[in-house]
Amino acid sequence: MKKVYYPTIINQEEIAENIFRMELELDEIAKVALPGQFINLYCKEGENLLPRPISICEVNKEKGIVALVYAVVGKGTNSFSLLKKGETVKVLGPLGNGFQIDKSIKKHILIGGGIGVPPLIELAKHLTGVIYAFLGFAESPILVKELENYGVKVFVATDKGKVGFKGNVIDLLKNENTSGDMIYSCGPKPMLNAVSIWAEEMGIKAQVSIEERIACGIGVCVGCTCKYKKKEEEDWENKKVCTDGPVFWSEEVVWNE
Amino acid sequence: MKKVYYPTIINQEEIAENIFRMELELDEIAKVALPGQFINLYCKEGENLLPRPISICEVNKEKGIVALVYAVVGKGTNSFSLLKKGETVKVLGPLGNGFQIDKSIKKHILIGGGIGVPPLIELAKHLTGVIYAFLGFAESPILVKELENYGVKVFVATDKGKVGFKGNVIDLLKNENTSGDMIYSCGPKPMLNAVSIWAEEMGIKAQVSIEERIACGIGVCVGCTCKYKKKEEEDWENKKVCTDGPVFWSEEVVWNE
Amino acid sequence: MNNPNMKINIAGVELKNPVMTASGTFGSGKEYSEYINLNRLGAVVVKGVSMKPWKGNPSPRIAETYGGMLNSVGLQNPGVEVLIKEDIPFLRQYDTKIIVNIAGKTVEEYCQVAERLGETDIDMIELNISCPNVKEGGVCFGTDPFMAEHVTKAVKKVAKQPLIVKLTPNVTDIVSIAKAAVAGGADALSMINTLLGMAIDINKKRPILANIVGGLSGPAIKPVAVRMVHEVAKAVDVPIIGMGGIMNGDDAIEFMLAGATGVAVGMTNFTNPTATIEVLDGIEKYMKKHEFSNIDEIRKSLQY
Amino acid sequence: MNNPNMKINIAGVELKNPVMTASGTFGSGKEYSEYINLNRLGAVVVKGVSMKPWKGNPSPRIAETYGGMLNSVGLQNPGVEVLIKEDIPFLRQYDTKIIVNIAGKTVEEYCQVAERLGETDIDMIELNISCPNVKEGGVCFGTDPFMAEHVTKAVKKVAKQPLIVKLTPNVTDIVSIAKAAVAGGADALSMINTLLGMAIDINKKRPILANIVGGLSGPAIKPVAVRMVHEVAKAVDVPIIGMGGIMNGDDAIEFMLAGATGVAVGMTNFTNPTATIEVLDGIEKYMKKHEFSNIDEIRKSLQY
Ligand SMILES: Cc1cc2nc3c(=O)[nH]c(=O)nc-3n(C[C@H](O)[C@H](O)[C@H](O)COP(=O)(O)OP(=O)(O)OC[C@H]3O[C@@H](n4cnc5c(N)ncnc54)[C@H](O)[C@@H]3O)c2cc1C
Ligand SMILES: Cc1cc2nc3c(=O)[nH]c(=O)nc-3n(C[C@H](O)[C@H](O)[C@H](O)COP(=O)(O)OP(=O)(O)OC[C@H]3O[C@@H](n4cnc5c(N)ncnc54)[C@H](O)[C@@H]3O)c2cc1C
Ligand SMILES: Cc1cc2nc3c(=O)[nH]c(=O)nc-3n(C[C@H](O)[C@H](O)[C@H](O)COP(=O)(O)O)c2cc1C
Ligand SMILES: Cc1cc2nc3c(=O)[nH]c(=O)nc-3n(C[C@H](O)[C@H](O)[C@H](O)COP(=O)(O)O)c2cc1C
Ligand code: FES
Ligand code: FES
Repeated sequence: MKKVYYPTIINQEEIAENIFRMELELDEIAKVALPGQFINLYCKEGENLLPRPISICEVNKEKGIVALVYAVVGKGTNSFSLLKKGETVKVLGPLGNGFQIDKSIKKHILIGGGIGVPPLIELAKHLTGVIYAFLGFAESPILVKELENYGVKVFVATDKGKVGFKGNVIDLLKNENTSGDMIYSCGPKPMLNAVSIWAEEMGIKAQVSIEERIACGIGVCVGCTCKYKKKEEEDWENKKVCTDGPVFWSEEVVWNE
Repeated sequence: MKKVYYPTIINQEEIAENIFRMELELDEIAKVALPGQFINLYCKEGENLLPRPISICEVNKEKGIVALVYAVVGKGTNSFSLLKKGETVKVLGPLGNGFQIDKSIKKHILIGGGIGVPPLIELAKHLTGVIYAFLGFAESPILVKELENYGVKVFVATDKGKVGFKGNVIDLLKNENTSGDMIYSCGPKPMLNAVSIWAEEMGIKAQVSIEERIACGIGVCVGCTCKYKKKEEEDWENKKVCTDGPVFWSEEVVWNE
Repeated sequence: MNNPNMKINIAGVELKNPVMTASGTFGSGKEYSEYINLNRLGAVVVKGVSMKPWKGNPSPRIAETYGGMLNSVGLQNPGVEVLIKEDIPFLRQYDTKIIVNIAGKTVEEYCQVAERLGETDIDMIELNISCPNVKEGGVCFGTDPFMAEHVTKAVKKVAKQPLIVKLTPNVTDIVSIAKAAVAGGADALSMINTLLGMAIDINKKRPILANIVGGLSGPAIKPVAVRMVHEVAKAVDVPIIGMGGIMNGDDAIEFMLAGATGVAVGMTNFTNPTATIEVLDGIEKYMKKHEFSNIDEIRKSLQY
Repeated sequence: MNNPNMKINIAGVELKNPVMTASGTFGSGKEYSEYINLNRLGAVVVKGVSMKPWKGNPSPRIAETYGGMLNSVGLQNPGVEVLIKEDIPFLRQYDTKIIVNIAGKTVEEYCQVAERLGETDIDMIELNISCPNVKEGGVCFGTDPFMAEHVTKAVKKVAKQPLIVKLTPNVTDIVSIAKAAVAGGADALSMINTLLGMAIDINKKRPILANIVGGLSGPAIKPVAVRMVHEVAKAVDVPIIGMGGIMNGDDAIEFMLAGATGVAVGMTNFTNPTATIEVLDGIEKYMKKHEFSNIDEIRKSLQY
C-alpha cells in the first residue's frame, strides 16, 4: 500500500534570497523517484489544507535523502521556510511522470526558468552524453554549480544582464546557436510556450514540465488539467498535470490559452 | 494604549495527568493583575481562532512572571500543551474583574472544583486572616501544596475518596461544619450553584467565578452573558462574564438555567 | 464490549457502515485503492457522470481558501459508457456498495443516464441537482422546488435502483427543496453540495479560477452543512447522507447527531488519502466510548 | 510616491478611508479605543440597536468552528435611547463617521429607530434586514425581495441620514434581494451578514448554542462573501461595503477588486484588537506597491 510520509527535515538552508533547499530523510521516495517527478508537501493543518507540489530536485539513494529547492511565494512556502532541522513534514509521493530518458540520445538541452531549474539537477544525473543547460532568471542564478558538478555546460541569462547574458533564455539559446537532440524544459508557462515554438523551428523534440494548481496530486479530482491535442483530430482533450504530467511533449500541448 | 502581548514561555510542565502549568515572561501583566482575573490565550492562527480564557493562577511581580494552570480538554488547550519553553504565545489581558477583597474580613473560605482551583492561589496570597480551602476533584488533587505554602488550611474531597474525603465539596463543607465570613469559589457551574445554596443557608456572602464561552474577552461581542437578578425587580438582566465578571455575587446570579 | 453494529440501511440497500466517499473527490476509487482497503467502506460514490463526455471548465480549476477550497471542475467526465466499461467492473471486485452520481443539463439527459445505469448492477443512483438547467436559462435545478421535484420524479420513473437526491446549499430554504425532492420520489437525500464562492489573486488582479466562481468545500463549510442536515432531518422521513468538511470521526458523529444516517468524506480525501478509514475507526471508537451498540441510536440521541 | 488617496464617498458622505467596523463586533468603539486610535477609521459601525432594549438569546452564544465562529447573540442591545445618550457622544469625540446599525421585528419598529436617529447627528443608518419579521411568521426580511424592498422603502421614507441596507447571504439569489433593496431606496449595500450554521458538542450530545443555530462569520466564509459582492456589484449601481472574514489588507483588497467601495472588519476584531489598523495599513501598502493613486481605481481593475 502507498502511504503518507512524515519525514524529518535533516537540513534546511536559504540558498538565495527567498529560495530554500530542504533535505528530507525519505528513504522510500529516494529509492524510487525519477527525475521530473514531484511530491505533495502539506502545511500544518489549519488555514492551508491543500498540498504544495514541489519537484524533486535531487535524491541520494544510498543515504535515503530527498532534496527540494523551493521559492517562498506565498503562505505555504513561507510556512515551509520556517521549519527547522529536526521537525517533520507531511509528504505524499513520488507523484507524476518524470522526463522520458532515451539512452540513445547524445546531445541534451536543458532549459530552466527561475524556480523551474531544480528538477533539472536530478535529470542531469540520469542523462548520458553531452548536456547543455540554458537557465533564465530575473536577477540571481541558482543551482548553477550543482549542474556543473554533474558535467553540465551551463549558460545563464538574467533579465537585466547582471549575471550572464542579458535577456531571456530564448534569446540566449539563439545567441549561442544552440542545437541538440532533445529538450527538457521547466519554468513558467510563457517560457515553456516560447521553448515550444523554438523547438519546433529547430525541429528538436521538447519535453516541458507544466505547473497547475493541485488538489489531490494523484489523478482523482480532475483539478489540474492542461489542454492536450488529440491525435489525428482537430479536437483537444484534458490531461492531468499530476498524473499524465507534469512532463508533456511540447508539440502536443494546446498553448493558446 | 493596551496591546496584545507575545510573551515567551519560560516554563511548561505537566503537573498532573493532562494538567499543565505554564509560566510566561509577562511583566506588564504581572505588575497589574488581580486575583480572579484571566487572560485570553490564542492558538496559532489556523483552525482555532477564538481565544481560550485562562485564569491567572499566580504572578511574580518582581520577576515579571505570570503562571497559568490549565487542563487539556480540547483542541486549544492541547495545542498549548505542545508548546515548548522558549516559544511564544499570543496573550490579551489581564481581563475581567477579580475577587473583591475586604481587608476587614478575617475568616475566608475558598472553594475550588477541579480546574477551578488555579485562581485561588493568587487569591490566597492577597487575603489576610484565616484561610480555609475546600477543594473537590474527580480523582487527583492539584495545587494543594501551593495553597498550603501560603498558609491555607486545605481540605480535599475526591469523587471516589481515593484522596481525602469521599464525595463532593459541598458534602465536605458540611462534614467539616465549616463557617466563615466570605466565600470565594471557582469551578463548574453545578458546583457553584450548590455553593450558592449552601452559602445562603449559612448566611455567608459568596463570590463565584463563572465560566462562559468567550469571543472577544473585552465586553464587545456580548457573547458571554450570564443572567443576573435586577435589583429590586423580579426581572433579570444579562451581565458579561468577561467584563462584569468572571466573579459575581452568588446571590445575584440567576441559577435556574 | 462487543463491536457495535455499524450497518445502515438506505432505501433497502444495506451498507456495512455509514462511511462513503463524496462524489467527485474519490474518482472511481482506483487511485485511493492504493492507499486504503476499499472493502472497508460502506459505499463508494463515484464521480458525477453524464450521458456524453463533458470537458468541464478551463484551468485553473482549484483555489485554496481558509479551511477549504474552491473547485470549478465543471463536472468533467468521460461519459457513462466509460464508467460502465472501466469503473464499475473495477469496483465490483470489492465488497462495497456502488453509488453513481449523475449529472445532466436537461431532464432528458438525467433520465438517459439513469436508464443506462438501470442495465448495470450498481446499487444506487445519486442525482446531482446542482447542475444548471439549460432549458431554463441555466438556473440550477436544485434551487427551485418545482424543478427539483420535476427532475426527481422524471428520473425516479426510469431508475431501476434506489434514488438519492443530492441537494445544493445555495438556497434560501433547504427544507422546501428537500420536501420537493421527497415528493418527487427521492428514497434518500444527500447534502450538502458545495457553496458557491470566489477567490481573487490580488497581485494578478484576476479571479483565481478561470470560471470565476467555484464550489466551496472543506471544514470551513461544516457548520452550514450540519445546520442544513439538522433542519432537513426534522422535516422529512427519508434517510440523509451528510457531508461537508468531514475530517475525522468526530465530525462524522456531529452529522449523525444532526440527523444523518450516512456520512461522506469529500475534500479531506485530498489532504489525507486514508481519511475515510480514519473516519470509520473514529466513529467506532466514539460508539464504544459512549456505549452505542447500534449506529442508528446516534441519530436519535441529540438533546436540546 | 505620494500617499495614495484613500477617501471614499458613500451616498454623499465622505469617509477618510474605506475601513469600517462590522456591526456587532466593535461594540460602540469604547473598548477598542483602548487598543487603537479611532480617528484612523473611515467609520465606526455601531452594534445593532432596536427601539426598546432586547435581551437576546440564552447562553452559550458562542461556538468556535474551523476558521470561524458561530454567534447567537440575538441582537441583545440596550435600546436606541441608551445608544444616543452614551455611545454617540463618546464616538463624536473622534474624527470618524458614525454609522448606526438598526434592528426591528416589524417594519414599524425599524422605522421608529430610524426616525429617532434622525434627531441625532449620526452620519448613516445601516438597516439590518436579517431580522425575523414577526408579522410574517418569523421569516427573515432579507430573504424575500418583496419584504426587503418594503422595509427599505418604509425606512427610507423616514430616515434623515443616508441608508445602507445590509444583506443576508442565506438566500438563493442575492442579486434579486440587492436589486429590491436598491429599488426600495437603499443608498448603499453592505454585505454579507452571517451564514446560518450549527455546531454540536458530540460529548454532551447537544447543540453548542442554546439557540441551536447561529451566524457563521470569519475567514471561513470569505469566498462566499467575495462571490456575493462580485455578483451584486455587477448588478447594481450603489456602493457596496464588503465584509466577511477580512483579516488583513490583502483580504480587504480582494473585496475591493470584487467591487466593494468600503470594507468592514468583523470577527477578526476579537482575535486581533488592532486588526482594523492593520487592514488600513495593508491597503495603503498594496496601493503603493501596485501604484494605485486613488482607492476607487482598485474597484475597477479586476480583469478576467
Ligand atoms: C509539478 C509541480 C512542481 C513544482 N515544483 C516546484 C519546485 O520545485 N520549487 C518551487 O519553488 N515551486 C515549485 N512548484 C510551484 C509551487 O507548487 C508553488 O510555488 C507553491 O504551491 C506555492 O504555494 P504557496 O502557498 O507559497 O503560494 P500561495 O499562492 O499562497 O498558494 C495558494 C494555492 O495556490 C497553489 N499555487 C500557487 N502557485 C502555484 C504554482 N505556481 N503551481 C501550482 N500551484 C500553485 C498552492 O499550491 C496553493 O494551493 C511546482 C508546481 C508544480 C505543479
Ligand atoms: C474566566 C475563565 C477562566 C478560566 N480559567 C481556566 C483555568 O485557569 N484553567 C483551565 O484549565 N481552564 C480555565 N477555563 C476554561 C478554559 O477556558 C477552557 O477549558 C478552554 O477554553 C477549552 O479550550 P479547548 O480549545 O481546549 O476546548 P474546545 O472544546 O476545543 O474549545 C472550543 C471552544 O469552546 C470554548 N470553551 C470550551 N470549554 C470552555 C469553558 N469551560 N469555558 C469557556 N470556554 C470554553 C473554547 O474557548 C473554544 O472557543 C476558564 C474559563 C473562563 C471563562
Ligand atoms: C473537486 C470536487 C469535485 C466534485 N464533484 C462533484 C460531482 O461530480 N458531483 C457532486 O454531486 N458533487 C461533487 N462535489 C461535491 C462533493 O461531493 C461534496 O458534496 C462537497 O465537496 C462537500 O463535502 P466536503 O466539504 O467534504 O468536500 C465535488 C467536490 C469537489 C471538491
Ligand atoms: C458577535 C457578532 C455580533 C453581530 N451583530 C450584528 C448586528 O448587530 N447587526 C448586524 O447587521 N450584523 C451583526 N453581525 C454580523 C457582522 O457585522 C458581519 O456582517 C459578519 O460577522 C461577517 O463579517 P466577519 O466574518 O468579518 O465577522 C455580528 C457578528 C458577530 C460575530
Ligand atoms: S490534482 Fe487532482 S487530478 Fe491532478
Ligand atoms: S466575550 Fe465578548 S463580551 Fe464577553
